[in-house]
Amino acid sequence: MLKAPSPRALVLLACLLALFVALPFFVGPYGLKFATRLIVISIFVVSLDFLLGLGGLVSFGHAAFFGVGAYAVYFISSDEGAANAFLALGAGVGLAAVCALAIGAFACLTRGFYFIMVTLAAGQMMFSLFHDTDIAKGSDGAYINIKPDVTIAGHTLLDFDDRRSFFYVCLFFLIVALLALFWLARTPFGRIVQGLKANDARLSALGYDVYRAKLAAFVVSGAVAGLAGALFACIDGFVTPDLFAWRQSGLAIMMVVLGGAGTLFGPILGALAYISLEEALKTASLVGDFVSAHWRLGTGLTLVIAVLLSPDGLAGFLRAAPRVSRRTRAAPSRPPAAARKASTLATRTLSKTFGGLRAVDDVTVSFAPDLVHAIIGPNGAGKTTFTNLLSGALKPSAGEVLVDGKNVAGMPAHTIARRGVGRSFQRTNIFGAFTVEENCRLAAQAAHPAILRFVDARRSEDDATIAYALDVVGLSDRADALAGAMSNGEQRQLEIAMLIASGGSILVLDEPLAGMGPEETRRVVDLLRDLRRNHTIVLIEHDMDAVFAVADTLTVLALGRLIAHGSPDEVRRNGEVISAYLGGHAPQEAGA
Amino acid sequence: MSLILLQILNGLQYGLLLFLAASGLTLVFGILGIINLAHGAFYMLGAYAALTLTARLGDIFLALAAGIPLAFAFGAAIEWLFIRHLYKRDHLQQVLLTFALILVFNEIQQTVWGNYPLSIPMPSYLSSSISLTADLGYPVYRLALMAICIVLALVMMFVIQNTRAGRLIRAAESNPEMVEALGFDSRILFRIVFATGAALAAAAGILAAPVESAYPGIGDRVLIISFVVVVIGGIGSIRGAFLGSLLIGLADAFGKVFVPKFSSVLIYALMALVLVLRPSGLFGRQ
Amino acid sequence: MIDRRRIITLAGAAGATSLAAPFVRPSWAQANTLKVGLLLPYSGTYAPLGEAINRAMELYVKQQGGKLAGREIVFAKVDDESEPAKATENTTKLISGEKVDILTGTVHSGVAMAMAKMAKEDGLPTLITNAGVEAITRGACAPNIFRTSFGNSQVGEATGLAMLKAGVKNVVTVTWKYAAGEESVAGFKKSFTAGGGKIIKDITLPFPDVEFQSILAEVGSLKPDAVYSFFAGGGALKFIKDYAGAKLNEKIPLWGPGFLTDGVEKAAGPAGDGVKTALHYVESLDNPENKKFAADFSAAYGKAPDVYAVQGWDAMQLLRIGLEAAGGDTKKRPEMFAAMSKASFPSPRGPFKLGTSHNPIQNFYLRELRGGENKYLGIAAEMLADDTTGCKLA
Amino acid sequence: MNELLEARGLNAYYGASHVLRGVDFRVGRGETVSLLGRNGMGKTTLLRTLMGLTPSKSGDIRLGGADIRGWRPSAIARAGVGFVPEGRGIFPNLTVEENLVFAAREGADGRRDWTREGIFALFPRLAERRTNWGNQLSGGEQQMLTIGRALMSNPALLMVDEATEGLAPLVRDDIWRTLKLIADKGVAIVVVDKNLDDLKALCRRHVILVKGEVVFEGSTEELAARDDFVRSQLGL
Repeated sequence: MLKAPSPRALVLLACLLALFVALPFFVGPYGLKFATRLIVISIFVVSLDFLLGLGGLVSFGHAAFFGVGAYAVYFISSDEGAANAFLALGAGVGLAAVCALAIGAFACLTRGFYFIMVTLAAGQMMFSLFHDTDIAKGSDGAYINIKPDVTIAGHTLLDFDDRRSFFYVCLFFLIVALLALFWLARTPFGRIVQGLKANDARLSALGYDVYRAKLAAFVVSGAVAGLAGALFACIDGFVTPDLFAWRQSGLAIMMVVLGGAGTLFGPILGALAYISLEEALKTASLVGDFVSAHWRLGTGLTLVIAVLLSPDGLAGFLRAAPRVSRRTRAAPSRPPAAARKASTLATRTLSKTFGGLRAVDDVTVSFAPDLVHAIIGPNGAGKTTFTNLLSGALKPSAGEVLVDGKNVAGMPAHTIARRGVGRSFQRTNIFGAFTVEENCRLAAQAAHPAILRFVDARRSEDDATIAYALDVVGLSDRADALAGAMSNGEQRQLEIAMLIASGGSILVLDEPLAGMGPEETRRVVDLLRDLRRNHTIVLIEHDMDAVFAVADTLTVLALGRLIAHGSPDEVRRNGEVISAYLGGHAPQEAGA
Repeated sequence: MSLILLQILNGLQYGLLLFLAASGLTLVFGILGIINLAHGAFYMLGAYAALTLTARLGDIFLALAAGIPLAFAFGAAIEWLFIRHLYKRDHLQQVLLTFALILVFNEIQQTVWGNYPLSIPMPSYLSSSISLTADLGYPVYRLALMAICIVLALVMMFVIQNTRAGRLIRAAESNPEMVEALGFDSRILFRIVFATGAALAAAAGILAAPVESAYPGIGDRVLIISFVVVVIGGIGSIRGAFLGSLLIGLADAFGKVFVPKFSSVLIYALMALVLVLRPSGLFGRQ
Repeated sequence: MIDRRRIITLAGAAGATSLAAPFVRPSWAQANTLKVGLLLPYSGTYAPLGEAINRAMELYVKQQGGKLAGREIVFAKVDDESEPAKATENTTKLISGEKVDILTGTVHSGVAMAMAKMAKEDGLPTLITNAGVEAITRGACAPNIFRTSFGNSQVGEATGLAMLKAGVKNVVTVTWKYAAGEESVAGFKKSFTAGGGKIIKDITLPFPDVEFQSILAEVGSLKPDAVYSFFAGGGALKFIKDYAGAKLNEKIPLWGPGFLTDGVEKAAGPAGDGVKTALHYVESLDNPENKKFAADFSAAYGKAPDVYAVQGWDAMQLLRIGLEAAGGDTKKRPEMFAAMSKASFPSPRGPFKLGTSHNPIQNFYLRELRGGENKYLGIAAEMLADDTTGCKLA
Repeated sequence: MNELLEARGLNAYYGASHVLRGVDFRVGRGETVSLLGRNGMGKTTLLRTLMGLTPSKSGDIRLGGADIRGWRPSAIARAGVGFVPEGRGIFPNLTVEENLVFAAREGADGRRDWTREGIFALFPRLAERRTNWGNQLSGGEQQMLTIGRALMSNPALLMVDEATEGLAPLVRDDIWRTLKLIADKGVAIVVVDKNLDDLKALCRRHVILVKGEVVFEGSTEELAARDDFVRSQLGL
């Protein structure tokens, strides 16, 4: 999660701010314009960092929104008189947001490298649109002859043609953009965006619509980039299709990484460093003719050295030492009063085929409320596929999944999660970059899984939920630990805590005991017994001792088919089960 | 009708050349996990090296024979100097470093060879054209180029499928640490793979040089299109790169003639279509 | 031992210094010097053009003893990288950073558009030394902006006249889909169709795509009398070679504005033999100015001059006329601009004068590439003026 | 000396946490040793450190007398250590047969005890699936393949980390039987597992790690004799 900048970083930022505020008084017009451009580029890279550094979505076509923002000012300006500045900037933001919505609607369907490529392609298409067609004067660019201003009743209050006031306008917007994005990162929405980077599968399983979350982040980031573009157009009143070119996007990514991705302020340092370095190396009077003639070499080598020396970017040098804080919190013994979302889970003739393989074959089973139901079976029996069907991670080929009697088959995972089905994964699945508490907060927030929430309105309620969840699994004293650095067992406990915090009342747990020692196993078994009071638990587990210790019913799958279902005693005596699976391992009944 | 046949030929020829460039990119990306923006620069250096080497050795094929080992050594050196520090780092830092390498390579090109477009002579025995239609000839060199690309593609696929080196490469693609634990030095393996990628890009540049000439910025376009090919084919898949290249080549050839207005966005549209139908590319693993 | 901390400190110091660069600029301007700003591509594809322009300008000033109208000339150079997105910034660097008295450049049309806008706002005497984008001497013309090169359509128009003269009737045009290409083709069409020629098809491909095979197949199937093509630099070279490779050159002559062959004469080799172009300059032009210019330029740089060098050379000639009229004082702009507008002088390219919109009125020559050299074939169009549509100067 | 592998005073860190604290650990030629301990006590880290996959801060590791600390894992593998990692690590895009052939090499001492056919004899299931891709195998088959693959390099020492985790009971039994067969052929084995009973049956010596330190080392009999201590340390 985004941390507040360290004291050192704050001092540096304050110095920079002071420097920039004072700058117009002691530099010439070129220096002022240079600084203005620097600030505008800073807004652009900060917007990219929100998407790339916080959301983990690497957009290689971000210049498209910058370019569209710039062209919006061109569209709104006329040669008759100055356009309204608010209108012009608003048009930049608006048009960029619309474009981001359109491009993002497609790009957000993809992930990873494919996302990079789709955004790159989108940027190139925008470039072609403006370069090859006449919508805005084509390849050689277009003029904005009269820059926007703010005129009220004949009085020009602010004229973008005035270099100094325009400089302050840009500086103002940089500060606003930075603070706004900082604030946004710490709202429920921002938490979800950062969850995207940390673990989007988990986010979906908590009930968030990952696609919408990505799209929202994409639009927010695109809109801010549009603002930067609109300001850029006002610097000189010249817009060109090259603003869209992939190199601009590449440069922006480079500045973000150079400065330190995921810090929001770091990219500003990156932009400052890169642009100044290039400028300095090109200035013959400063570095001599030889160096200035080969400035690319100098810039390239400097960047290489920068990458090798500082993996975390320039901001990495300003990081605060990690603080270990141990808060103790009052552990409530009672669960927060929350309406139980669902009780019964059932399937009807559920099937899933992969190619020719019937991984789950015509399974009809019902899991009654407030019991622990264990699903066992040999490897390859289709157990994990079955859980994936229950949670919506996979769509069934045929049949129904019923939550309280309503068929949810075919619904996306997050919708099923919202109906109260929480699941854990075979491989532990948490937000490694978040603290334990932040993990749970993101889970608790999922009780109201809207993406665009900017106020922690239910903060105290969530606090109580989190405290309860952590207490139940025994992680209360680990609330501030970084989840990714905890042991495997603790991570499993955390995962269950998240399910509880998210309000899931039907818990589907895929091998929660895998990799746990006997003591941890016992703790989790006790936990499951405890949870049974007000949760329906479906459990896949190989640890037969634990299964027989905790399960109220057993469901046995083999080769995708249901071969037995009933109480542990019934199943234990089932000959088919013994030959297929248990062998000599079924614990004997006491005294027998 | 003959126009269509011609365009098929043109598309295949362009696609095969693309394959040579893209196969190296997909190998490096698939196995080392490195997003190598400098891949196009290797192509560019290949084209310029072809110039110098043909001047020295007299024939483009001798230049190819000399250029491939040179490029391999150069790639190995780049890996040793820079790339090996990036394996455990974020993709973004790879982007940053390889972007910086583009700047450096461009400067080297400008300093060593200058900025005038330069021509690389075709071997005289291949410089004629055969007549395909009454009005149109097809340069023999291009046909030879296709043949060489096909041979190289077959050799590559054979190596990957049937040899020890190929098994090693496939194994490293899924689990490099395990390859190391089984007694193979992954440092050397990675260096070889990166150098192979560089050599493939340079080979493409050398072979293309007599028809393409050498001029600044020649690598940029190849880079972007190669990435599109890698995505269409599926990351790390040589077969995918082959199919993707041919698809792009054909789409480009037909697009320019039949939908000239949209030819610049056609390959991206094709990529989008493939990603909608198969989100991990044609041969990519989920 | 250099430890990591030390490196970081050093890097920090270097960073701080570079931060200051745009703000602190050593100024050496003395009272009598006149600073001429050169906004030119010194890197990338267009760098050879920038270099030629730069060299001719320096050579001219050197021959004048380093002075024009009594003012000592110093040059301030900025590499525009042919990058329009940075163009206004780079122009400002010359205007307000270097505080040049005269602005000159550039090659890339998009960059020139940005440069012209800044120049128009500032009123600084400005000489366009190559970019042919029409707007600069049409809709966006200005009293302080002068062009010593050409207008895109002007060259196309001249080529069209030459092709009519050669008896060409049916033509296919091929160019990149960008403004320079479209303007060139438009100029060509204007004169060619007016003279009874017929355009069979306009083929464009995305800039800067150089995969020509498929469009060549199409050209072959269309069977025109000739092809009019506008390409430049590496793209032009590849087009010429591919055109010959497809054996099209044997049946369908390749025509175009001179940029098709300029700079790639040698590289094109036998493939270029027979390509006919029209341009406002040819190396072998037989006039005293050109003979002297070619000899001096070759002596200075070991290389024959080209059209770009001539454009740079004439920019200095024009500047000298303006400066002399103003007595060396660039503040006396009306006098300076009036003299420059009316200027008429012998140039290596033949007689040179400016039209009302400050675009040259000049001869265009028909040339044929053969054996790595553009041979002079005759005059394609005599003292051809460009359209002044939209320009309110008079 | 008859020690095959001997580590002394091994210290290793995972980030800031001190995971191995002065661990002494030895394996004799052909010996079977179990490594016990609760989760997070450093068992996997110890194996990975011995294999060279995780760096050690200080200490001494000798393999057949040679100092191998700081060697690359590949060099240690070639010197005769086979590794079966937690989570199996098979190559999904190689066939069963390719997975095996891939690893084939003669042992550091020149032995060639294990061949493809030998592995197929050991695991008939794998022979049936020899042309299947690695990712088409069930968990148990994957585990067999990993063990078989490690054997193909004819190691003198086989280190097996959680080989039975996540497997059905019948398959587990199969794995234990096979490990016994392998041990009978003279290959030294180190096993990390949670099943005390199975470990007692297979191994002659047992080591318990608690918070990165060795708290117990002894024979099966000694282990049985200190049952209460062992159970408390393992949390049984």
